[in-house]
Amino acid sequence: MIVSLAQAQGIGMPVPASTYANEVDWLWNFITWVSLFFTVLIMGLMFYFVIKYKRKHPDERPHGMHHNTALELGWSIPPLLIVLAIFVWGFRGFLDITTPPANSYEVLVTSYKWGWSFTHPNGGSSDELHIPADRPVKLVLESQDVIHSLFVPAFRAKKDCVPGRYNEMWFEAPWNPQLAEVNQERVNPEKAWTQAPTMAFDLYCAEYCGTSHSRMITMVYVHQQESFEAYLDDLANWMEGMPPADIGARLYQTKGCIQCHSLDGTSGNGPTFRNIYGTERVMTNGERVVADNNYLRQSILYPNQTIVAGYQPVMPRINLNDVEVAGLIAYIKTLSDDYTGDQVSVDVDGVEETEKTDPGVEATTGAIITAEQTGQEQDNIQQETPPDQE
Amino acid sequence: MSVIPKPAVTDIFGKPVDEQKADNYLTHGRGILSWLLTLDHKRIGIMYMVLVLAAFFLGGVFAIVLRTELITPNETFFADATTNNDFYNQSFTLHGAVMVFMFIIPAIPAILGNFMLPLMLGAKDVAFPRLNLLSLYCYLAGSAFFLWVLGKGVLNILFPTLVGVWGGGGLDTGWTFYTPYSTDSTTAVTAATAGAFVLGFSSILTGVNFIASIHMLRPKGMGWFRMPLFLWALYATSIIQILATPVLAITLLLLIAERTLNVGIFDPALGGDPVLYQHFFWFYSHPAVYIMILPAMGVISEVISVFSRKHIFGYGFIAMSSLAIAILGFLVWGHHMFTSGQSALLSAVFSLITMTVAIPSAIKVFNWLTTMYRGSILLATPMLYAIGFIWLFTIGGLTGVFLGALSVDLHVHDTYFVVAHFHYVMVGSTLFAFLAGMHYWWPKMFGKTYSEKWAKIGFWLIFAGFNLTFFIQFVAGSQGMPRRYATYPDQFHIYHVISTLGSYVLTVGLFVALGVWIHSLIYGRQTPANPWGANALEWHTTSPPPHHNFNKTPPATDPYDYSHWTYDAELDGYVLNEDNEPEEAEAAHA
Amino acid sequence: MSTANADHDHPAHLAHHFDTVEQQFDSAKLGMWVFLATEILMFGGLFCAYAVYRGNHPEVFLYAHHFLDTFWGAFNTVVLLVSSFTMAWGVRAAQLGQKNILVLMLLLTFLGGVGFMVVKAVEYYGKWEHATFAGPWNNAFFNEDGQFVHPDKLEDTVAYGAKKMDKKAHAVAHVDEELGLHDTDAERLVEKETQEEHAEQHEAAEAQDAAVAAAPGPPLPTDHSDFKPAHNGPGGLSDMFMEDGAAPEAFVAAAAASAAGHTFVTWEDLDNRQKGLVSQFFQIYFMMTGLHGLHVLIGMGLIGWILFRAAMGAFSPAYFTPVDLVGLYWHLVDLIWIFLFPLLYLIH
Amino acid sequence: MSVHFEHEHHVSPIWQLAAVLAVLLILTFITVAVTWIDLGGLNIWVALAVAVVKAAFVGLYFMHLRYDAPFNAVILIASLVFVSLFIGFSLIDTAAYQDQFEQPVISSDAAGG
Repeated sequence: MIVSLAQAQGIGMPVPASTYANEVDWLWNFITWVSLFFTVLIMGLMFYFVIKYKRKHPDERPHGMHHNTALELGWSIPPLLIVLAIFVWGFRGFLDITTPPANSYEVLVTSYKWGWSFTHPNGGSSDELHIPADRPVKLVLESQDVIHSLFVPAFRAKKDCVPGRYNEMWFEAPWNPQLAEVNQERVNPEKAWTQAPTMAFDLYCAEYCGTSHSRMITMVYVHQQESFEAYLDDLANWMEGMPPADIGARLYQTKGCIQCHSLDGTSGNGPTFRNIYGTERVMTNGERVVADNNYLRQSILYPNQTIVAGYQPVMPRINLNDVEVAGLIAYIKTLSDDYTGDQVSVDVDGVEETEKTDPGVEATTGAIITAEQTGQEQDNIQQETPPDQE
Repeated sequence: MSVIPKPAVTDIFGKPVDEQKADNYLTHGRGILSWLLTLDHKRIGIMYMVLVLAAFFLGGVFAIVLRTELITPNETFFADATTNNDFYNQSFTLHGAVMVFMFIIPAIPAILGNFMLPLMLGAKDVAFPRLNLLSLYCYLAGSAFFLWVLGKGVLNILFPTLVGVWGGGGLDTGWTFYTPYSTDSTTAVTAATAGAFVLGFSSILTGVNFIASIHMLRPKGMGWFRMPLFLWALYATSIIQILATPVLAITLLLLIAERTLNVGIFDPALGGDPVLYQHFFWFYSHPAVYIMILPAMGVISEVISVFSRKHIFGYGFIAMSSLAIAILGFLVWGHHMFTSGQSALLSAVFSLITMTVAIPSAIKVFNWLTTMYRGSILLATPMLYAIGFIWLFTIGGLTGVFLGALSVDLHVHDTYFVVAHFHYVMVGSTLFAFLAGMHYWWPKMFGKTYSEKWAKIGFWLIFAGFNLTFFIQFVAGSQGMPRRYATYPDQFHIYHVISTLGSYVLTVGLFVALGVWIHSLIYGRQTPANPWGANALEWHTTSPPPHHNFNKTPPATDPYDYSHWTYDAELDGYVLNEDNEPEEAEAAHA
Repeated sequence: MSTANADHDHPAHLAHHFDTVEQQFDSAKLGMWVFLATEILMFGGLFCAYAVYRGNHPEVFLYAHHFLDTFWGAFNTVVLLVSSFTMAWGVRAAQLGQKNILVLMLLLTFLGGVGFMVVKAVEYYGKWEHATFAGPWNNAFFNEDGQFVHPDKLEDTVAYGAKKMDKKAHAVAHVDEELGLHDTDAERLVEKETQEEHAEQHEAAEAQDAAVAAAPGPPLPTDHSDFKPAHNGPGGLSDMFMEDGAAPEAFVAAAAASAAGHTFVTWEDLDNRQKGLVSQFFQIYFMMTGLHGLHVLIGMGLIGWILFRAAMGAFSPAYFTPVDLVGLYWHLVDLIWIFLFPLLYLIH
Repeated sequence: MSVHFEHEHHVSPIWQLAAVLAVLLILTFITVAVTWIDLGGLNIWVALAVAVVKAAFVGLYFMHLRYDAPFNAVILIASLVFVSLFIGFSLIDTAAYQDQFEQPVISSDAAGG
């Protein structure tokens, strides 16, 4: 029976998809059966007594024992032993779940209101978690603002992302062909890895974190080794040869901008991106600023320095390099109704001479890099260069 | 409806009390001030009842709002996602905060405890009547803070420009006020925490009063082990109230300081530790769960024994298990933090102690069952609620074992499994015990009968509605549905639809119960002194009790010995055999 | 049971629900002790916060506690101990019915409370002067001479921090420097606050800060790194009781002595992150002493009340419950200070 | 009644109160003096031990616990036990994850390569 239980999926739980999920499910089922036994016992006795000993006359004087120590011990000690056993199994499972193996593949998880960023050792990052199958994966969790919690039900794995501190979790997803399928939505004929089957699981934020807590959902994709490596290459090099506006369009999706900044003119937690380029913005302090390249760059890199009137300073800082910032600015430009499509690259020197409107705001001393330069910047894509030191 | 002649007030021997002496606490003193300034524990209990039931209504409104929001997987009320989600977040936060701080913690101790504790002791009042009144006003003041928070929130929605005038309203932190979210929230967190702080004082004062009363006011002949078990439960509750609530007070004070004074104890940017807040909070709030459940267990011990007409089984074990739960309850707070990165050693200790708390709870359930064994069971409304309690508490308690087991908890923590679990314990158990107690002591409190038929209909609606609402949430939680989600993936839709429909049934049932009470107050007939044949001292006086509780202090006897009471069909109640209690009989005739 | 009451021998102060005076007295005392337990738990929370913060940042506490004056801390300890003694004597006098002694002792106790609060007020005022006050008023600025400078006089100095700068941004900036991430929010705030003529100075200062943070070895000296705590700045309390000496030079000497064995943390020993956290010591200090001071004030109010009643002759050997209870409360306030004093003033 | 009453309560002699005060003052001096010598990590424990002794004197004599109903002392001790429990558990936990604060993270290493 124990053997069969160990293979079983937890009653009412999703299909287990990590190495330790079976251990959890085994204990889960054990507790379920024990609970069921006691529930049936208690309910059964109760209903039996209610029917059998129904009051027939209001003056009945039933007599019986008032106490019996042997009986008390009899129904205290067996449950105590059962719960102690449950504790021991639970603790052993807990140690397995909380102790990452030494050779784990590491991913840095940055959580923020309201999204995820998964950074791989090669520097590439994404808002979805892609991991290799049959290999322990260790996640190092950090939070930029409040407490979040990374939860993958299929893995039975959950850990809080606590600001100011690095928590760790790990899991290993064995390859299960029955769960794997090709994600048709992302198939790209030029990229072989998009046509390989993956196992896809939901990933939730489980610790309440504010307005869009319930939208802080993403996916875990488990790849076989080959397609995972292809994915990693693509992740690190996807910007190569891409026009900045396209880079920005993709970053808009993957860096979480989409959570708060709409494209259709409606305002969310942040202002819409539609038609903001070149328009005058009113700040909370009454200052009026034209949304030029400098303003946008500053607002992206130092989001809470100046706030447009009517909004809260809630935007997290997002790690972006200069290429990425330039891409986002280029993308925002395309969202203006009067965008003509003739400007592809942003040249910072020209901008500074022609569009600098507010000398008081020294937005940047660094250069915004033109699209032509992007290729040379690929090597240190994740290494941020502080603008002040240039 | 035919006019029934008003039956006379009768004493414990079934003899009519003459009109001159029939003065009761309700008619003793007239005018609003005789209520507002009263030191009478019974009147304070009644005022608590009105206020706490109003709070229950308020919390219930939020419950319906949030369940209705969840009837669709996407935004239900407002097209704009931000508005909609904020609205939902504020609803569940206020639902939790109002229900926990304003309803369920004071429900049984402040209403039934206040009313019954001195009566059960054969005393004239609690030890410190003035503190008792102060506690009521603390409750009122704390509640006023929450109404302010709520009013601000509503007005801000109606007139958005007001936000610029007086800042954010409402509350969106969850009732747990976790930092750093609560530190940065723009809603009225400071006012809400101040409210909870003041409500804490109300709770502390009640605890101080009960401990001193039980220690000092027990009559001769009532040793510690001859007290009714409800008093043991209240005593254990009071220990928690005085030892845990001050920590909540300082926690909230530190949180207010974080928001206003740049104190950084819980703020990682200032070298603090947000997880420390969770230690602080749960050091109070886990024992607070036992503040809710222990008095409930006390009520059930009384009701089960009386309606089985049989001496409670295992008195000593039930009494001591209350104390054991109170003490052990302080040592398990860390089981709320298994996923926070808490040290593995500490997690193991907390898990182990959590497991052991299951044992005193199991002892109580088995003792209640054994009390019913070979009893004479009458399925009156209070007994129905008590049986419902055992049912729901068994489920709530056993699902607690899932949550206490470390590896399993990692999966179900912060999912609907937890939501279902604590609703089974808090609502299923405490609310049912509260309703059991209300129906059990109603004739004593108001001297009026209520409609058994409609009260039972109310019970079945509440019971069915409750299980419909919450049992399905266990399944949703095992599937991985995280809690506090305004929107959710489609695969959870069916669970939420069932749950929401169940909550409507539950609501209808609660209104039926309320209707029964209101009907009873208006049309109810005079009840005898002891309609159920119970023997605790509160039944040794007229219904409702006189201003000074007892015209003559009754001698303390075994509260679970029912052999001296005989059924009187004319009164539809029990009368004391004069032969068996010559002393009391003599006193009554004097 | 209640046979005797209401008829005869029923003292006026015996409430109707008690049978005897003893029962009432014991109930009141029990209730008071239970209440004191809640006070202990409440302060326990603060002590826990203190312990955890100090455990996490011991250097910050070691450094910052030098801004508290041990002499006045000890002085206040003695004041409270003596007032506890007079209170205990007052209870004795009440028990024995010595009305005049009771009034005198209560008066002395009350004056003890006044003395304690006056010293506290002077200490708080010193913190205010040095901009190390509670809350948003805690904004420590240092000039080249290592003296605190009030924010109002900031124009004349090169500030280490920034005028009215958000403490959080400040601390976060330093974290980032530690990690080599270089967020410049804080610097930018500085830029916005100060005018263009200061810009060059600031850039120089920032560059130096950055250099300090980036340097792998010991921090490079900067223009503000020779800061020393000033016990005796303007508005300071005493320069005769401090074992650390009256002047920054003496402090340096003490620091040198510390190299021989004493644990002594100076400004230079703190990294940028820790410097940003120094203000937290004061926040905790004000939380703890503030709540304690509030209790002293409440205790003084209660003593004033029973002093009035005692003068009216309300107490007798048969009825002195309020004196006894207020005494218990006052002793508890004393007890808490007994722990606060070494934890805040005597950090070693 | 009042005659009976006086026997119920302990009246502290003045010499006893004065002696306790003297002890408390001496202990205050000791606790300050101890900071003049360096005992390493021991200093805080010495300071706390002295504080506990002082507190015990205040409790036993000024607050009459020595002569009072024992239950009052039980209340005091219980509250102290729960405070130490609270502080102890919290410290055990926060001390256990000290090394997780402000750690360099993998991405910065990886990005450098």
